[in-house]
Amino acid sequence: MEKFIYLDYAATTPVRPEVVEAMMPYFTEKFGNPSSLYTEGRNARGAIEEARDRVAASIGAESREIVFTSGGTEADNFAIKGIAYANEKKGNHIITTPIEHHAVLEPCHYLRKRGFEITYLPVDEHGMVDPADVERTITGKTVLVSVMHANNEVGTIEPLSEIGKITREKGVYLHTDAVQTFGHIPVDVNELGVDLLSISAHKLYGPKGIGALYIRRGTRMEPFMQGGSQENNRRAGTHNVAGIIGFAKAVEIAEKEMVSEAKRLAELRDYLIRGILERIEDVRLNGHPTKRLPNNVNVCLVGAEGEAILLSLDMEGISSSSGSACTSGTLDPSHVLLAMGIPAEIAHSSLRLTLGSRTTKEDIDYVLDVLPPIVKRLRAMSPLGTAWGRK
Amino acid sequence: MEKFIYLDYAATTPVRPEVVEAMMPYFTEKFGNPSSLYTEGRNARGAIEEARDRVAASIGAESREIVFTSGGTEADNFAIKGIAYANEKKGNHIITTPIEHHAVLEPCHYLRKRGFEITYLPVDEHGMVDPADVERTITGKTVLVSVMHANNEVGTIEPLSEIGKITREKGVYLHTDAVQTFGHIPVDVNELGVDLLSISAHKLYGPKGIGALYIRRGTRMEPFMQGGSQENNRRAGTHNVAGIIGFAKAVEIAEKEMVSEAKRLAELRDYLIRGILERIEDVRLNGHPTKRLPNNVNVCLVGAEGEAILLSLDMEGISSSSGSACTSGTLDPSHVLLAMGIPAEIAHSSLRLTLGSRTTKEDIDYVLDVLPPIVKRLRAMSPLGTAWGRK
Amino acid sequence: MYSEKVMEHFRDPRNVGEIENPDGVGEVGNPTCGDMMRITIRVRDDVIEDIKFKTLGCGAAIATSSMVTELAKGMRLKEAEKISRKDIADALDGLPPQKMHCSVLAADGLREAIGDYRSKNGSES
Amino acid sequence: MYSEKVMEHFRDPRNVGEIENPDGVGEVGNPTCGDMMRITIRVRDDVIEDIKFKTLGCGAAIATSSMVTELAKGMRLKEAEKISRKDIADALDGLPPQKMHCSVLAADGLREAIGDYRSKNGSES
Ligand SMILES: Cc1ncc(COP(=O)(O)O)c(C=O)c1O
Ligand SMILES: Cc1ncc(COP(=O)(O)O)c(C=O)c1O
Repeated sequence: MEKFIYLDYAATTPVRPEVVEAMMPYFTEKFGNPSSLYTEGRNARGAIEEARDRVAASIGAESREIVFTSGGTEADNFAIKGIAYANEKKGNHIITTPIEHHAVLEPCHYLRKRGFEITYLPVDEHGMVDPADVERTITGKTVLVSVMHANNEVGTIEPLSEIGKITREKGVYLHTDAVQTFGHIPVDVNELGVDLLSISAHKLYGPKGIGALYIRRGTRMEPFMQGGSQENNRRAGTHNVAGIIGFAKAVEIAEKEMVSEAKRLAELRDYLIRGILERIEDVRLNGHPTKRLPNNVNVCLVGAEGEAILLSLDMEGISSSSGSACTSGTLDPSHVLLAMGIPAEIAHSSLRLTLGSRTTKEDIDYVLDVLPPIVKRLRAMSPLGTAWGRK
Repeated sequence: MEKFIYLDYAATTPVRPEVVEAMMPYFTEKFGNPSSLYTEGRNARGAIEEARDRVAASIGAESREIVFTSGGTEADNFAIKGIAYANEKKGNHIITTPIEHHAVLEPCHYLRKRGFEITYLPVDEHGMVDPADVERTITGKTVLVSVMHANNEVGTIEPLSEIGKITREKGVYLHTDAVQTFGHIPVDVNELGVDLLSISAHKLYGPKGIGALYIRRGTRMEPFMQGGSQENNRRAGTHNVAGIIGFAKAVEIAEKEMVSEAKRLAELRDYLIRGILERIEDVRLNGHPTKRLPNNVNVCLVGAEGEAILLSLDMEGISSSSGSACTSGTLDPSHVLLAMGIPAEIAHSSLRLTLGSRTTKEDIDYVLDVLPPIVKRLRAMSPLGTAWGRK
Repeated sequence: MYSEKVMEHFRDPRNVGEIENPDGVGEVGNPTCGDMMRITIRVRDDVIEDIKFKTLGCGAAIATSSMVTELAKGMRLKEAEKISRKDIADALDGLPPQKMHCSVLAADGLREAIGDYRSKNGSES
Repeated sequence: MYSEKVMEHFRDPRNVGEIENPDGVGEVGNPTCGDMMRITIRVRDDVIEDIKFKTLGCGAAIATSSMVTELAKGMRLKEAEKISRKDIADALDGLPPQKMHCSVLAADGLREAIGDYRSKNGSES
């Protein structure tokens, strides 16, 4: 059999067999529409309400504060636009960071064209936001602060609780994109002090196309998806019942395994980082050295280009990701790396390896065997060699 | 075994076993993110592009004109808001009908609060739009006409081709909500002359939570879901790969069976309608007598209340739907029936039975046995009896 | 959605019908709203000796009608008058929020019937 | 995304390296954009006798570099100069639309190298 070492768990995860099993009955037998009044509809409704209870409890929320969406992107769009439009009379100022996922950045960018003002908080070289900057930036016109819980590229975990204290004091809504943390490290809406929180099932071994937005009770919000009266009139559209059931099952398993799995992965992560730093010259670790997701490794392999590294790894059966321009579909390398002050020529050499349930120490050893010669070959092919990478 | 006769196929359908089977590998094995560059990502991408080809071909569209969404509701929101905002400079006038699904009505209602003018075309007693009214209503400020292909409550099929000729001549975009027709009767974007067309998988034995919007090449559109660069920057969010694959499989089967199944269902439909009219007094058939969906029966059982009928049928193992206020979650009965000129007191007595793949003649006979005594009992319990129902 | 109790009263409503020559009649609701109820009572010594209803309406309307007659039967008028929408809903193990108006109908119907009896008999509460 | 041909050239690029004492050198791109290429040629009787490249860049950049050297090797300068971005892409069985700029780099690199040779040797095309 060909080698297949998946190290892109931050992009998406395989659905767990138990999750698929939980979903199955809802395709063919229990296929009722939860909005229908007869037995099959009521059964489907009962099932999604149980799922809602499970998801809510896992983040310390009340069930009615959970609205199911088609994924993290919808949750982010819903949060940003929903707050902005519903609170226009109060103000038109939104504070966010330059390292957010595009699902937050693009709605903000869009709102700017529609008369909103967006402030991007600075981040340090590790991609960390300073809560003091949040405090300083809030004005009487600020309606929303949106800071992600952990960054999807470099894994840095942001000081949400501190930010939450400030936004509460100032009476400004706080949204966090917890797509990368939920199911992997503890997420509690009250500890974080957030009013809105986005999550997505396919990042925690659930199905793609289902997610949720937590909306704190009393939050002034406008719906994003309009139509039928589903989700208490907050999100229209026939419920993706099987998806919701699968999401809840994934949450149930994640809760059980989170602590031990985070520990296991953090050890493998550190082993991988150490190995790369030892075996390859001119490497830069991106993201915070300690306040980072347990499964995230992100390095710049200076003097090689990210997509070329990725393709070379793929040829060896390893799946990875890069922030080079060539992988982003634009001409610029990762906006996250640039915001952290990394020069473009170095950002192009970034490689992200994210670990997960199937990752073993043998996999990491294999990567450590295979990666150095790849980098060496690409550097040798470069007109610059490695010379320019050196200080 | 208890009886289970599902007659609410217009609300949702069971997923076909072949569809579930086609989806299965995309949960656990072929779980790659189609946006990823390595082998697993490319394979997933290849699979969804094949699915896109299939869906596109089935409505006479080009593949790149299909954008996958989370369902019919998103497709409708996307179409209405996407056209409105992108063409604001041209005009602020939208034409639609009062019998659209809420997924069209609510976005229009919302846009009205944001400075758009909405004209609702009249419909006749069968729920039919007159194309001449479209022609008469278009002004220099009209940017969009949205008329559904067939109505989900009463099954009336609208004269889209005629409307399409008019909108083309006048250079106005035409959207149709084909959620109820796609997979059941022929849908061809060129024959209909539409620029945008909404479809949803769960109405044709595919999974819930996946749909698509057809967008004619060259149409000036704004994205609805913003974020990553998926779907050619037209719809952000990680692809629901399994859902898309299931959708395409459902389309494949529907194409094969459509002609014979439509014929089979139309016969059962007419048999059911005749049976009800023969066995129950004071019944009114709602919707067009001939230009109606092959699987739709909608009647007012004057003098009985819809939810009570629905619950009584459910107690006999029959799933149905009603346009009574009590089932709509509001105080008013079906907006569709009211728009057709049916008085509220009669609209409250509506019952919809929609047939599908598992429906047999025996089922219909059972309904015809069970329904008359239910109506009789409810009428006997009413303080009005049936007296007021009579002219 | 509905509790088992509601469904039981919907399936098998108590006291359906009309009392001939009733001592009091209450009629509330109208068909345009989809809900209509007619309660007839027979009163002996300020006690509701018999009570019957006819209702056009949804499951909750029928169940609350049935429940209100069951609650009121044998009660003194003074107490029967105090039956609240919450009493009815509670007796049915709760009603979905959007259905609470149906239980108003039932309470109102009973109160109207008692009022009608009083106005005919000149007694005041 | 990439054709088999692109992957083959990426996996096993032809003519990697640098000619010592080359007759012409072309350097295009810059590391800030992520793509950089250096082509060296040896010319004999107006024919590209040998050609080598070094490239820093993505899969397409490396494959197009490799392909341009393969196409140009043994060609008269006049013809080599005419190698277009489309020629290179076609020879690779196509490139994804967003990658077309990489094949520009390769064509430009070759043209620069030929120009460099000409300017040193005073010959004009
Ligand atoms: C931080 C973050 N936010 C949002 C998203 C978008 O979520 P989804 O893929 O469910 O649309 C992702 C992943 O794609 C993510 O990593
Ligand atoms: C005519 C019509 N439009 C739109 C929708 C909404 O589609 P979905 O349930 O996929 O959101 C439906 C069904 O619910 C429908 O019948």
